[in-house]
Parts: sequence; C-alpha cells; structure tokens
Amino acid sequence: MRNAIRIGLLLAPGVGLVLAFMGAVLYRAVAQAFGLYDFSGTSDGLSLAHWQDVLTTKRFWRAFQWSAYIAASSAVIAVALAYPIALWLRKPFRGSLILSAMLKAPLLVPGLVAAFLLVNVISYHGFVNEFLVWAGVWAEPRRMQNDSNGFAIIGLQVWKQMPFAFLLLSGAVQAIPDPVLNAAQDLGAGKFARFRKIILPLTTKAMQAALVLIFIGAAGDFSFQTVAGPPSVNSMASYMASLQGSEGDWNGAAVVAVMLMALSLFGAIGLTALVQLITRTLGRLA
Amino acid sequence: MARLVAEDIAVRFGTFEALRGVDLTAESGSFVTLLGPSGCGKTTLLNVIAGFLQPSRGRLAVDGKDITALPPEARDSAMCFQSYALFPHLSVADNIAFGPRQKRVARDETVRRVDGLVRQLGLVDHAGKLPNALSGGQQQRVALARALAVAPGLVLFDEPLSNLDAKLRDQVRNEIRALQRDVGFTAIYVTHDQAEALALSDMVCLMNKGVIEQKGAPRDIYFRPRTRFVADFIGAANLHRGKLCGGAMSTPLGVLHCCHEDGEDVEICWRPEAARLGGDLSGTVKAVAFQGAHVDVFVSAGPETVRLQVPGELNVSIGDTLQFSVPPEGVIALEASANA
Amino acid sequence: MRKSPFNTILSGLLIAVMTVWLAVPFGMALLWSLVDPSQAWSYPDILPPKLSFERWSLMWDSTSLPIAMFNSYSLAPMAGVGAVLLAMPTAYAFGRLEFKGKAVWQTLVLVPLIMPGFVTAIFFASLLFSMGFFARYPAILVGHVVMLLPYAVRILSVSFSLVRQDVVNAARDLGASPISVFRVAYLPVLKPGIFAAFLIVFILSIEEFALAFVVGSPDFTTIPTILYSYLGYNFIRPNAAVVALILVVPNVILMLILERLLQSANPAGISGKG
Amino acid sequence: MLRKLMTTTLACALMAGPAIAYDLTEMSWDEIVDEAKAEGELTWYVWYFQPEFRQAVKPFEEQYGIIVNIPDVSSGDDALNKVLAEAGRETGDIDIIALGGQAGNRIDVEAVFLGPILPLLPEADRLSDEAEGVNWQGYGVKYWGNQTGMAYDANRVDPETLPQTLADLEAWIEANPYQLGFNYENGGSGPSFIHNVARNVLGITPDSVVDEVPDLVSVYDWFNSREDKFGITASNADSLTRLNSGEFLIVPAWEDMLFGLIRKNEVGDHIEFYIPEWGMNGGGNVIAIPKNAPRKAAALLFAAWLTSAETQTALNGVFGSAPANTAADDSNALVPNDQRANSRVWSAPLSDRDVVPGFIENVVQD
Repeated sequence: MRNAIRIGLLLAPGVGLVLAFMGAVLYRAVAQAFGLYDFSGTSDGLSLAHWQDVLTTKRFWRAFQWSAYIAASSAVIAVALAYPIALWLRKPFRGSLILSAMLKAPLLVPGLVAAFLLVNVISYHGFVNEFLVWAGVWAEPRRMQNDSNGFAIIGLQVWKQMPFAFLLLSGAVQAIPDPVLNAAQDLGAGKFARFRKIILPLTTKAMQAALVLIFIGAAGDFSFQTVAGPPSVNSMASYMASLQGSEGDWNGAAVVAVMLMALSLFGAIGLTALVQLITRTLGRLA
Repeated sequence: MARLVAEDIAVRFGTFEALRGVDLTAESGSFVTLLGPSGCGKTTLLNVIAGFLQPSRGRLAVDGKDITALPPEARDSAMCFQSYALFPHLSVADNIAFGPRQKRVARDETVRRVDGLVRQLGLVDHAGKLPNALSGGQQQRVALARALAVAPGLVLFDEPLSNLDAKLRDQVRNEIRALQRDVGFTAIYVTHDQAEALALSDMVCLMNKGVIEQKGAPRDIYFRPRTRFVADFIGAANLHRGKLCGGAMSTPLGVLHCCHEDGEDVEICWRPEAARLGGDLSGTVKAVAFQGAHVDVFVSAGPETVRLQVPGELNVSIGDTLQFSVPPEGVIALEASANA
Repeated sequence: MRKSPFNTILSGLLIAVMTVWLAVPFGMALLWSLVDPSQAWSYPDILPPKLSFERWSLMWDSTSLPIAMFNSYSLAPMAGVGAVLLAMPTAYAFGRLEFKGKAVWQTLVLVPLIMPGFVTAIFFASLLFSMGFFARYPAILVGHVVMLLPYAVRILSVSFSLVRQDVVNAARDLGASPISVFRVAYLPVLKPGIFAAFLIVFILSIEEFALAFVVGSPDFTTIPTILYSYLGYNFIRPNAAVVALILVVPNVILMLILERLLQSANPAGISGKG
Repeated sequence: MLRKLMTTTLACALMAGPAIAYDLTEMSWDEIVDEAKAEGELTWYVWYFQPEFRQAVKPFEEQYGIIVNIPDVSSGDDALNKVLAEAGRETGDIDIIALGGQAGNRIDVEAVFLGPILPLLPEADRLSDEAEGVNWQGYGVKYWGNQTGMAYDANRVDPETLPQTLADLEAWIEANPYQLGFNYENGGSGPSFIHNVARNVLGITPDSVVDEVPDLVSVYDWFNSREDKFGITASNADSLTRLNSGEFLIVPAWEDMLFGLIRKNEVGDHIEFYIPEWGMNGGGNVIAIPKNAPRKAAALLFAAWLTSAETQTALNGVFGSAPANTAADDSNALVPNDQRANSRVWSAPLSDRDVVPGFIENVVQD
C-alpha cells in the first residue's frame, strides 16, 4: 500500500500531468462536438446538430478523403523508400556515414520552411519549370501548385518524414544479428527468402510504428497544406482551424477534430493490420 | 556423409592475411576439429567452408565436386553458431523446420525429421515455445537440431559450447559426438578449448597465424608435437633449448636424454607427467599444488623452472630438493615453427 | 568486408542528387532574399536585376521578428527545464522500479505524441477560453511542457535504468547522504540524458506551431507563427525568403549539437517504438 | 491541478491590472490629450501592413510622446475573435482595433465597444461611421477606404483588350485559358470577384432590390463550366505573387495592397490595376476602442490623429488608400476617378455572405 502511494506520487508530475491535460483536451473536443460549451450561446445541451452541419458538407468529406489519401500515401511511400535504404546501409561502407547524415538532414529544416522552399522551386516560373522547359521535356510550364493529386504535399511529407522512418527501421534492421542471417542462408535461404522470412518479420514492429506515426502526423498536417497544398481543398486540420478561426464555430471544429482522431485511429489500425497480413502472406510462400 | 577437400585456401582482409594457404581433408564421417588461439584463422576457415567468405585463392571440393563458387544456401553444409542464431520470431519446431522447408523437402518428411530431432534432443516439451523462453543448453540443442534437420553431409560447429557452463558443456559435448556417430555426418568443429578438441576429434588441426601448424589424431598431436607452438598450446610442456650431443643435452637441472639426431641449437620438450621420481635430474621445489590424483610440483634450478606431475600421495614441501628423471622416449625434439 | 563498386557508385550518385536536392532550394531562397528593394524581380527576368542585403535589415527593423525570436528563445529553455524536472520522478519510476501496470503507464505517457497537434491546440484554447485565462505566454509554456514531456520521460527513463545499483549501494554503504548518493551515483550517468532531454524539448518547442498559433492568436508571435504569417497568409516571396533563412540557421546549428549528443543513443529508445 | 494553477495565475493577473476610472465623454479634448500623454503608450491591433504602419505612426509618436505598439496580427478574423472572446474580461490587451466594415454585422457594437466615439473627435464632421454598407453607430470610425479591382500584367495585356463586362470576361477567359486566378478565402479580393460575377450572372444591378437569396445554380454553372480555365489561389497575396511571377495575366486584388507592394518593389510596376464595369466591391475599415481597453484616452487621441485630414493625406500617399476624411487629398491612387463609379458594396443588393459559402461548397469542392 505504501509502495502504491509512492509510485503514485512519482508518476503524478509526469504521466499524471500528461493524462490530466490530454484527458481534459479530449473531453473538451468530444463535448463540444456534441453541442456542449457552445460559445455562440445559441444552444447549450447535448445535440447532434453540429454533426449534421459538418457531415453534410462536401467540403468536410473532401477534406476527410484528402487527409486520408495524403496520410496513407505519405506513410507508405516514406517507409517504402526508407526500408531498402535502411537494409542497404545495414553494414557500413565508404560513404555510408555521409549518406545517412544527409538522409537525416530534413529533420533540421522546419516543415514550414521546407514547404516554402519547395513552392519556390516548383512555382510557375520557378527552377523546375524553367529547367524542364529549357531542356525541352515540357512544352510549357506546369501549375504544380494547383496539382489536384497533391504530389507536392506527399513529396513534402515523404521528405520530412522519411528520416524518421529511416531511423526507426535502421534501428530494427541493425538489431538483427549477422549470425541469424547467416544461419538462414546456410539453411538454404536465398536473398529474397531471407528478406521475407527473417528480416521482414523481425522488423514488422518498427515498420508498423513508422507507418502509424507518419500516418497520424500527415493526417493532422496543417502547415504543408496551407503553404504548398492546392488551395481548392482543405486538410482536416486546416478545415478545423478555418472553422474555429475564421468562422468562430468551435463546435463544428470539434466535430472535425473527433473525425480526425477517428481517421488517425482507424488508419493506424488499418496499416498495422495490412503490414501483419503482408508479412504473414510473404512468410507463408514456400 | 561427405568428404571435404580444401586446397591452398587463402583469405585476405586488406593487407591482413587471415589464411595463408591451408590444405585440409576431412574424410567422410570423420570429426575434425580446428583448434587454435583467437585470431589464428580457424573461424575464417569455417566461414570459407560454409560459403560466407570467398577465398582469395584455393579451391574447395565435396565428394570431388568443386563448390568454391557456390553460395552458402546451395552447399550441402549446415552450421551451428556460437550465439545459436536462432530465429527469435519462430517456435522451436519452426526453427528446426526452417531448413527442410527452404530445401523443399516434402511436407511429411519435414514433419518426420522435426519430430525425430525433437525427441532425440529432449525438446519434446519445448517444441511450441519461442527460443527466448529456453535455457542456454536447450537453445544449443535447438541450434543443433536445426542444423541436422537439413540432413547435411557436413555440419560446421563454430565454438558451439562456449556460452555454456562447465558441467553442461561436458554433457552437450558428449551428445554431439554421439549424434555424429548415430546420424553419421562429417563434422568440422571450431574451438579454442584443447580439452574439447582432444576429447571429440578424429583429427585435430592446430592452427596458428593463418596456417595449420600440425594436424593429426589427438594422441599424435599430444604426444608428438612438432613445434614449440603445438607443444605449448596442447597440454603443458617443459622446454629446453641448447646443444644436443650424443643424444644428450645438459640443462641446469642435469643432463636430459633424447632419441634424436645431434644439433647445435635444438629445442626439446617433455610433458610434466613424463617425469619419474628418483634419478639424476634435481632442483629445488618452489611451489606445490595438490590436485587430488596428482600433485603439480614446480622445480627450479638456475634460471629454469619446470613443472612435474607426480602421484598425489607424494608429500613434498617448498624448499625441498627433488630428484627425478625423464625417460628418453618422453623427450621430444621440436622443429622450428613455421611462424617463429 | 568486401568492396562493392555498386555501393560506391550508388552512394556517390545519391550524395550528388541529395546535394542538388538541398542546394537548389536553399540557393533559390538565398537569391530571393537578396532581391534589392529598389527593383522588383518579376517575370520574365531569369535572375534578379539587382542584389543587396537591404531587405534583410528592412525585415529585421520593421517586423516583429525580434519579438518572435525573444518569445521562442525564452519559452524554449523554460519548457526544457520544466519538462526535465517534471519528467524526473516518472522517469525514476520507469527506469528503476517494477510495479503493476508499468507498461500501460509507459504507453499512456506517449499520448501527446499521437494526438494531432491542432486538436490539442484548439481544445486547449477552448479550455482557456472557458476559464477566462488570457495570459498566452504561460499558457503556451504549459502546453509545450505537457506536449513534450513524453520525450523527456523516455530519454530519462533510459538514463535512470543505466544507473548501476552496485554503485548506489556502495555509496550508501560508505555512509553517503541521499544528496551525495545522487551526486555520486546518479548524476554522472544521468547528465547526458538530462542534457539530451533538455535539448530535444528546446528544439521541438522552438519548432512547435499549432499550439503557439492557435493559443497565441492573433498577436502572440513565435518563430513558427511569424514564419507561417510570411509564408502563408501574407506570402510575399522575397520577404518570406529572408524570414525563412533567418530562422532556419540557428535551428540547424542546434540540431547538429543534438545529433552529436544523441549519437550513442538508440533512436528507437527515444521515440518509444520499434 | 492545472486548472487550479491557471486560476491562481489569472487571479494574480487581474489584481495587478488597475482599473482606469474616468469617463472620456465628460473630459475636454485637452484633458484627454493630457491623460493620453500620461498613459504613454497604446496597442493598436491592425491585421495588415503592420511593418508599414509602424513607420507611418512615427509622426504621432514624435508629436505626443506616446508609443504605438503594433503586434503582428495573424488575420482580421483572428483579431475579431479575440475581441469577442475577451469582451468579458475586465482589462483587455487591445487599446484600439482596426476592423473591416462588415465586421459590424457580426458584433453587437454597443456591447463590445466604447462610445459612441465619433462625436468626441475634433474632426468629427469630416468623418463617417459607415463602412462597407454597415453603420457603426458612432462606435467605429472609418479610417481607411480601399477598393478591389483587377490587377493585370501590362507587359503582356493590352489595356484596350481588358474585359469590362461579363460577356467580355467570358470571351477573355475563352481566349486566355488559365490566365485568370483568384482566391476564395484568406482575403477579400477573390470573394469580391466571385460576388460581382454572381451578381452579373443573376442580372442584379446596384439598384436592384433583392428580397430573398435567388437560386445560385446558374452562378455555380457559370464557374463550373469554366473550371479548367481559371486557377484558384491561396490568398490575396498569393494571387499577386503569382501574377508577378508570370503565371497569371489577371487577378483580383486590393488597390491599397497592390500599391504598397509596387512601392516597395515586391511586385514590379508593370502590374497595373483597373475597376471593370461589371463592378468590384469597395472596402472600408473602421477603428474602434474596446470597452475594456486599458488606455482609452491614448486610444481616442490616436483615433483622432489617424482620421485627421493630414494623416489621411499622408496615408493616401504611402498606401494609395482612399481617404476617409473629406478634407484630405486623394490624388495618389492606381485608378482614375471615373472608374470609381464601378465600385460596389459588399452587403447589398445580395450580400457576399450569401454567395461565397455556396461557391466554396458547389464550385471549389465540386
């Protein structure tokens, strides 16, 4: 009993504070989504009216789909790029140190600055357009800022998040001892068999963690969307900020917040399950 | 079963020569140990045989077929690793079944082999567990079973017992030897423990600085070491260097006799247990260590100290003068070492 | 180690590509920031007509850049110290004690990392609003401390677990007071962890945008919010270039220091996954 | 624990702020000036041109020895939200705030602001409390007039061929696909364009009377049938930045904003401006003093200075804004006076609020 109190006291300023704060924030979001704490003062009681208001707009559903699309593509591409590089750099060789340092460089650049730098380069008469037109690849400059596929944002997300995926994955890949791989090879496993039967299952957790963290980060993105995204569509975060900021609709913003958290949760579960499935399937192949 | 022939194997790492032209033949069904201090090249040679390292020179053949260029997965060998290298995400049974599945052994044959090995190695209760849940000795057995499951002609052991405690080590060592006889594979076994090597092997290859100093049956190696290195590494040896004239060398202890041709600068050695009490060699007792069945006695004369092993009943004290002799057949003349 | 020409060629190629990948955007930004205020750079000029540092001094003098830098660089160290101090007891419990539900608590402390930043920011602001709390500076400070606490807890837990019990016992055996025990047995091992935790909270606080933007709205500026104002709403390319460059340089230097400090640490240990 | 900590801090903060007890309406102007000088500084919330305004208020600071703090305010909406959020607070942060004229529709001005202040100002008879068609009942005083219009690249567009009517515009878009860009949020220039095109499509003229919002399908169709022939931009500033860099030939813009950018060479002087015959909205900003302003006298003195004929003339010179003081000189502007006839109001007939949200939902998101 005394011990439990002691542990409690030790945890209070750390975990306790975090849980109190995040719990209050979470409760606030859910409560406001269901009509409580209505600052406009029109109605203050449980209601689904705000869900009705938000969920019937095209703007919300486009934002929802857009964020889901951007988050899923960014997570998958970032991991798909980071994974082979982490495997390749598993053992050091000449130049591999410089390379992994350069791979981590985007961690140094704040996201907003990265977005600005990119917009600068891909603008209508920016470097890329001028260069490709000069080189004769494109007949005329292209409007990459208004790209409805969101390639610029996905590119930025991948650029910013790949180092993170790389750190997680290379940690996991490097933790596989050489003898284990040698043993597999010795027992007749070729390169691909070693990958799918040993490396993949042993790095599944790291891969899931990387995918989930990137997905959640990208689903909640605001800065890339507002600086480099196509202006005709919102991300969940920018829609939420616009509802709360420009229109003073806190309750509508709360509905979007709850949906964003749901998107993060289900996206995370989906990606985790997908990785599990792929690992299993590949492992079962004879 | 397989007969392995390695010819003139050399391996270079940058400017460092890890192996400098090694020849080795392991007869079908024999147990060959690669013995030597760390850095002698024994593990390098094992990795060349397994295929993890490409030799910069030389060739390997199994049953007359050249395998030098084959990747490890295509060779008819299986390795037991020092760290066991079990697959942490697979159960014991799946670990054992890994090799047969890779080699596309029929499903029921795989099951049969796994069952057999699990039973043979006393792992029946553990087949469904993950490796982390097992003790060191059990893990070692799983590693062994996993290697044997591919029914290899050649099993390679990389210091498999070095992570076990002394008692378990003896037990597993005997099991390995028994299995090897039962199953009938050719074994190449790397160790730095000379007792292990002597106890297990049909042939011991003692390696030093990238070459095989001497190979032969354990008795051969022990009783007829060819070089000072071999004499020193295997068991204990008393060494003397000097002029051999008429089969006799004079040392501070007295005159030693030896059945060897004369020479100006000859090195001879004898084993502590070759000494007999009483005779014309003598020295002062410097230290005594009672070992039960025998006593180790350290005797000095002038600058030299030798070690004698005498029956346990003998009661000597420090400061006594001890008279002893060494029969000429117990004294061996050594060649200059290849690496001297 | 076998030398493979494939590795050499591929890594050389990648290094070259990444240099271009970094050099072109920063070069463009630098060029834009040097556009002299006396002559505009507009289509179809390929290069700016006149270059000078005029715009840099203009931006520094006439914007609230100095205030934003003051805010960010005073918030960050306080958030760092606050997070480290608050994380200590929890990290001690995680690193040195065994108790029921430890794994659950260790996961729960990571909640701020997976909560979308704008959700935390907007509904924290909503709470403040209801409470009638208008002091933005302390509000943002508290927000940063809580949001970044998980990092400090993770890093310090690892540090605490590295403290050797035999050294602690030896110190107590020799009659040291609790303070001396802490100084002799704990502090030397904790020091790098404390420093790393402080620095990572410092850097992330400087980079934090959502909370500072929403809670600080409309006029409390930090480095990221002023960046957003110049890169987003009031996007004028040459000015944006100046602000971006002024703000990115100290960040890079800090991150390089952190990289040195964390080199030995396992990244998976810090992020808590993998 | 957190809540407790915060309420304690709040209590301390409240006790520290002394309530200022004086009534501006009962003081003579000289007394107000003296009180203002005693207060020594003030905070002005204005959401645009902050760097320029910091320069522009120097004469005031020198004349009265009162320091003017102009924080970087993120947007007009955010500033308005702050005023509303903090209306219940005893002492606020804001002494005086600039607001778009239409904000008067969203606020109960009597509840939030001090006043009426218009009659207190020395030059009251040359000033107005009406902006963007909204009457501020003396609680807000217009200090800034501006105009939306179309900015174009004069190097590449012949002024003779500029579209003037809706039909011209249709033909121009057909002839110059993807050379028109406009924003729908983050600034009013694009919404002004959308609003006025809608009015033209619906056949609403300035003197029409609209009792209820008509069906806007024809408006959405007009835009949707041309959706691959114009570009959506992110903000007022983004439109001009992309016009300057050659991506577009014509974009809606604010006259004062463009003027400022050209003056500082952030945009080249080949970018010119006109108000088309299809009409573009004129804007007007007011200043108002929140009821809980900590330095009311200084705020009022500043309001008087800002709206004075002298200052208004100077602002016209620096920003090209339309003076709000009838005695001021308005010779600096980007458009000739005859084009001012094409200026329209935001609220009537048919308010932009009835058009733009539908546009976002049915055109942008479609």
